[in-house]
Amino acid sequence: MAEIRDPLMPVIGVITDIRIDTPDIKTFRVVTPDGKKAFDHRPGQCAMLSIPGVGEAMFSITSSPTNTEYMEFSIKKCGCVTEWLHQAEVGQYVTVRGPYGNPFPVDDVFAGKNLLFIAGGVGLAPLRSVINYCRHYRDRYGKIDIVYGSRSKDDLLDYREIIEEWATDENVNVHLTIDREQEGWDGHVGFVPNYVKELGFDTDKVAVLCGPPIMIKFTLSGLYELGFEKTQIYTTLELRMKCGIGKCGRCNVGSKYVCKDGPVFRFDELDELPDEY
Amino acid sequence: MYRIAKDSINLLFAKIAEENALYLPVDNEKGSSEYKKWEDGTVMSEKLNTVRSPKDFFFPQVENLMEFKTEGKNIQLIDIREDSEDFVVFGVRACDVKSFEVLDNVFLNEPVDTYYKNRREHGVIIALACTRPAETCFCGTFGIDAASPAGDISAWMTDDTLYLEPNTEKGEKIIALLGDLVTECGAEAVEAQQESTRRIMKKLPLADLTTDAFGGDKTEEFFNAPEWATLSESCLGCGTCTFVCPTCQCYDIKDFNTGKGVIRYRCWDSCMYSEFTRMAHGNNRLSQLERFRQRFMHKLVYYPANNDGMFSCVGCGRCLAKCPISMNIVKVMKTLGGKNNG
Amino acid sequence: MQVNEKKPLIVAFCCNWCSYAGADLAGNNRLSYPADVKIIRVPCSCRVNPMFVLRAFQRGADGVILCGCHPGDCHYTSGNYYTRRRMAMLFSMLDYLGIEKERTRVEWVSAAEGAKFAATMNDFAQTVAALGENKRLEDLRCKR
Amino acid sequence: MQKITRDVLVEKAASLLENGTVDRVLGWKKGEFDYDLTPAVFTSADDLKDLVWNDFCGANFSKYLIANTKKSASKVLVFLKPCDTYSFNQLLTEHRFDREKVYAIGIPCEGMADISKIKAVTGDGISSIECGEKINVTTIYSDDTVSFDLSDVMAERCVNCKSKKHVAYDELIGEEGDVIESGRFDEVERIENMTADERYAFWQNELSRCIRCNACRDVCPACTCEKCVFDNPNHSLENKAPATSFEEKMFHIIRAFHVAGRCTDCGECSRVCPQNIPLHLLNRKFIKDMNTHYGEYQAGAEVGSRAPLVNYTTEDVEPGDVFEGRE
Repeated sequence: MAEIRDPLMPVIGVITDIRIDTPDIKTFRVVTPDGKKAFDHRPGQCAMLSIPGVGEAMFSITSSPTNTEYMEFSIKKCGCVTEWLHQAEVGQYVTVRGPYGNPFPVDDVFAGKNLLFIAGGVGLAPLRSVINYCRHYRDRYGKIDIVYGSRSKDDLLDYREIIEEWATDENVNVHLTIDREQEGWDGHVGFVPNYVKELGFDTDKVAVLCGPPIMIKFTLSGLYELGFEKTQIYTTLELRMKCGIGKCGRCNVGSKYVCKDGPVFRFDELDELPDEY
Repeated sequence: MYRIAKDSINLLFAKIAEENALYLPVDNEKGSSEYKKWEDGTVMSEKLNTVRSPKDFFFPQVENLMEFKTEGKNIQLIDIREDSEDFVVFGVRACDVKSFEVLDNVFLNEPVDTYYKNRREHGVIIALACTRPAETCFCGTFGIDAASPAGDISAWMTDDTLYLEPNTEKGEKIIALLGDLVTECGAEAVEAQQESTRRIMKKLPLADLTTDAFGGDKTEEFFNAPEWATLSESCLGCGTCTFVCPTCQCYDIKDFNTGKGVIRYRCWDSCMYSEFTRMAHGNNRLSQLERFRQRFMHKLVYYPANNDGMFSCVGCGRCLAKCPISMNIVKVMKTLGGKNNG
Repeated sequence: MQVNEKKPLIVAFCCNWCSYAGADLAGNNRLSYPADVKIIRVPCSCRVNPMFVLRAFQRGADGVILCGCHPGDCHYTSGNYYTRRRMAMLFSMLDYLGIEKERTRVEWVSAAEGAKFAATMNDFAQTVAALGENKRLEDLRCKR
Repeated sequence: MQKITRDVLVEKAASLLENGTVDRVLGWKKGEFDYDLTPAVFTSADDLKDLVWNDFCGANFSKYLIANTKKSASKVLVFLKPCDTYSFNQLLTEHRFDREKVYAIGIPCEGMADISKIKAVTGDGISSIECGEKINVTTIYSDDTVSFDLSDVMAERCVNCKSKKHVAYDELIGEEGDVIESGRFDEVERIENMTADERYAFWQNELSRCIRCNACRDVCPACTCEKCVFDNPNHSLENKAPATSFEEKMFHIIRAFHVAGRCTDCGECSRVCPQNIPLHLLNRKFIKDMNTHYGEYQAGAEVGSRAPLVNYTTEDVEPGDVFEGRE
């Protein structure tokens, strides 16, 4: 009995670093107590983090799979578990299980293509692992464009990494925008969907979208205007999840379970699902 | 096929109980029956079926998964899984036997749920053929023959005799355990009973109900059907249908702080409940219409899409009998799929 | 945790204005009452929701006692009058379910009645001890 | 048998829909069998062909008024049995719906039948039930018809009916009845007179069958909280399953307590319980206690009355004295 690990059984993790990204987002670094990475994952996959007695919740793994030392989770304060995590300190034990879901098709569909990443707010979290994965295997991909927007410059996630690493990479173009004018910001001001249209990308790319539903909706129509097809655009979904293995029924939309069959979907696949996500 | 006289059935129960925990339906004072552990003197119910389905045996309403001890910032995980007892469930009806198959498709699919698997491996099902189906029965709709139940052993009870036919290795083992208590016999009496039951099944009010209109490819056809509004109009949003249903398998995982540690347990949950899909960020099924639709779409469309057309309903009729407002899958099938053709 | 020779655990909900001060006075006057009486201070006895009482039993209490200002003396004018009705109904219901009625009690203790507080607690602890462990409103998960 | 016929109700509903007084009618809709009626909304004269009024119209529509008055552009027609009118008033007392948006028709009720009592005699396999002078039942297993008097198979709550009087309506069909001496507390007294051990065993046995489906709560016209405390994940009390015998008890004690003083004793909780737990005996215990100690009070008898638990006198009984005269 005991030798078979149950998929619901987590491993113990310990928080070794907490980075304050924005006023409501912190990034947590998690390893096992003996200092190892808890498990391998693919870009876009998720993991269940929990604090016994507080609850368990699904988060995307924001660190790249190429990072073999630890995992990172960028977490926005918005519910019980996240609020608890935000007041946790370095050295706090948590439990973690995963990886769950299907990753982005980085090794087949994305290979050799130009990539366009579009994110809003904490929506950058799931894309960060893909972006860094693609940066790591730079020669496997074409040009990379990143459009990232947030409410204000203080709400930009991973700002330092974006400026210092991503923006300085050859063949990576970073386009940042914030919603409203702000002192000390001389970059673009405006919502992501409009910015994407302004930038006017060629359709020779695969686009990956993540952000609040309203942003997704308008960015999508912007991409269609630019001539993108649904089959070129990917996103990652978020729904209530408990088991993470497609059994508890919570994230069931149509015949799909977001935790198992998602969270990465291509927009033409989403079209086949009932509009309930 | 084997036989034992009906008035010796207690000897059979006692023999099985020697090596297994034996559960069977027993009448309660409220006029319904429920599964109870057999002990000397327990009388088996003559009722058609229990209010609670036997899914509890493999997927109990509440099940502790693991424990945590916390001390300061440290957390210790304790695996509390134990080997299940060997048990035998006697008197499971054909519909409920089929429901285990529905549950197997969920829990035994990769990644395998070891809690469920453990119980499944240690459980032996002795299925009992029906002779007096109720008006709420419609197992035939799902291709189930009430007169010929599956299970590890199929059993038939006539006025004076119990007939047993092992179907699996586990079943053979039980027969071997029974030894001299049972004697080999022909199947004539069983066949006669089957014929009679099947005749009755044809007379049931829901005998003509079919699933022809439903299946895995019907999402588009039914999802936006206007009928959902009227069907769900008076749904209370309670979980009766879900909890008496032998195939409903949604669950919640929760933590209970005992003061000395944390028990992580899982319990049945219902897609009919308002907070089933509630997240910190919002809820993707806000109205009862959406939640009601989810339950039936799952049974009639989504589940078949993932399981080679098998429906997630076995026609046991419990929801027909127990829904506080008498709204049920039959009414849904008839409304959406046309009067006779579900 | 020691299971053998278990002393009864008693939860006492005390209103901030009278009974908690009464408990204080009992302490100041060196009046002894059992250490297994765990006092929970509440702003007013009417703050005590029936669920508080049940939860105390779930978490291992063997007896639950509510102390508030004497009727008429409530700091909030009428809070304890509501308490009186609520607890009368709740206790009657618990009794109806077969839970020993001696396990629950309401006592009015003013800030000046340190002696009464100690006497009440001693008496209640004795009564509960005589009943033994709370079995009928226990949650086995909390007892391991 | 019921004193008025279905046709009277349909005619009435049709004319009120026709002249625009109401745009929604709440009524019982025919089911698959003759006893499984579903509460439904009828919006046209054509719909009304499925409206049923017989001995199985147990459902109380008062709670449905909360949602339906919000959906209605004019008024909602609701048929109220005497016991339903108490719930109706109680909901008005709590300002749960707009009285102006309701057209209430009081209809007399002779009590409702309980299908399980019929099945206890006939067995399963019912093929037809005719409600007339007698309730005539046929099954697929016999060519004979079994006839019942309504009184023989009456639902438990109706056996102890407290009132045949309508306390609220815009229009009354049929004759008005009276509040009746029902003996509804007899069973409560019987339990009270048991020893503590017997009472404990009794309730332990009953409540252990609870599957926490919440049907009792969701059907209850007094349980109208937007968010129930037992559903609130931010509350440590949220529990979805009776994990231990404690939780079974806690749920039912707290639920009964939450509706104490507001429960009109309509009996819907016991009617819908899939496990036949006599939940009304918990509510009645509170009603009886409140009557004994704080004076006779019937929730819903009039709009705006003050329930005993939100009231007090300086002379109230002490909590320790409620047991007086009991073992």
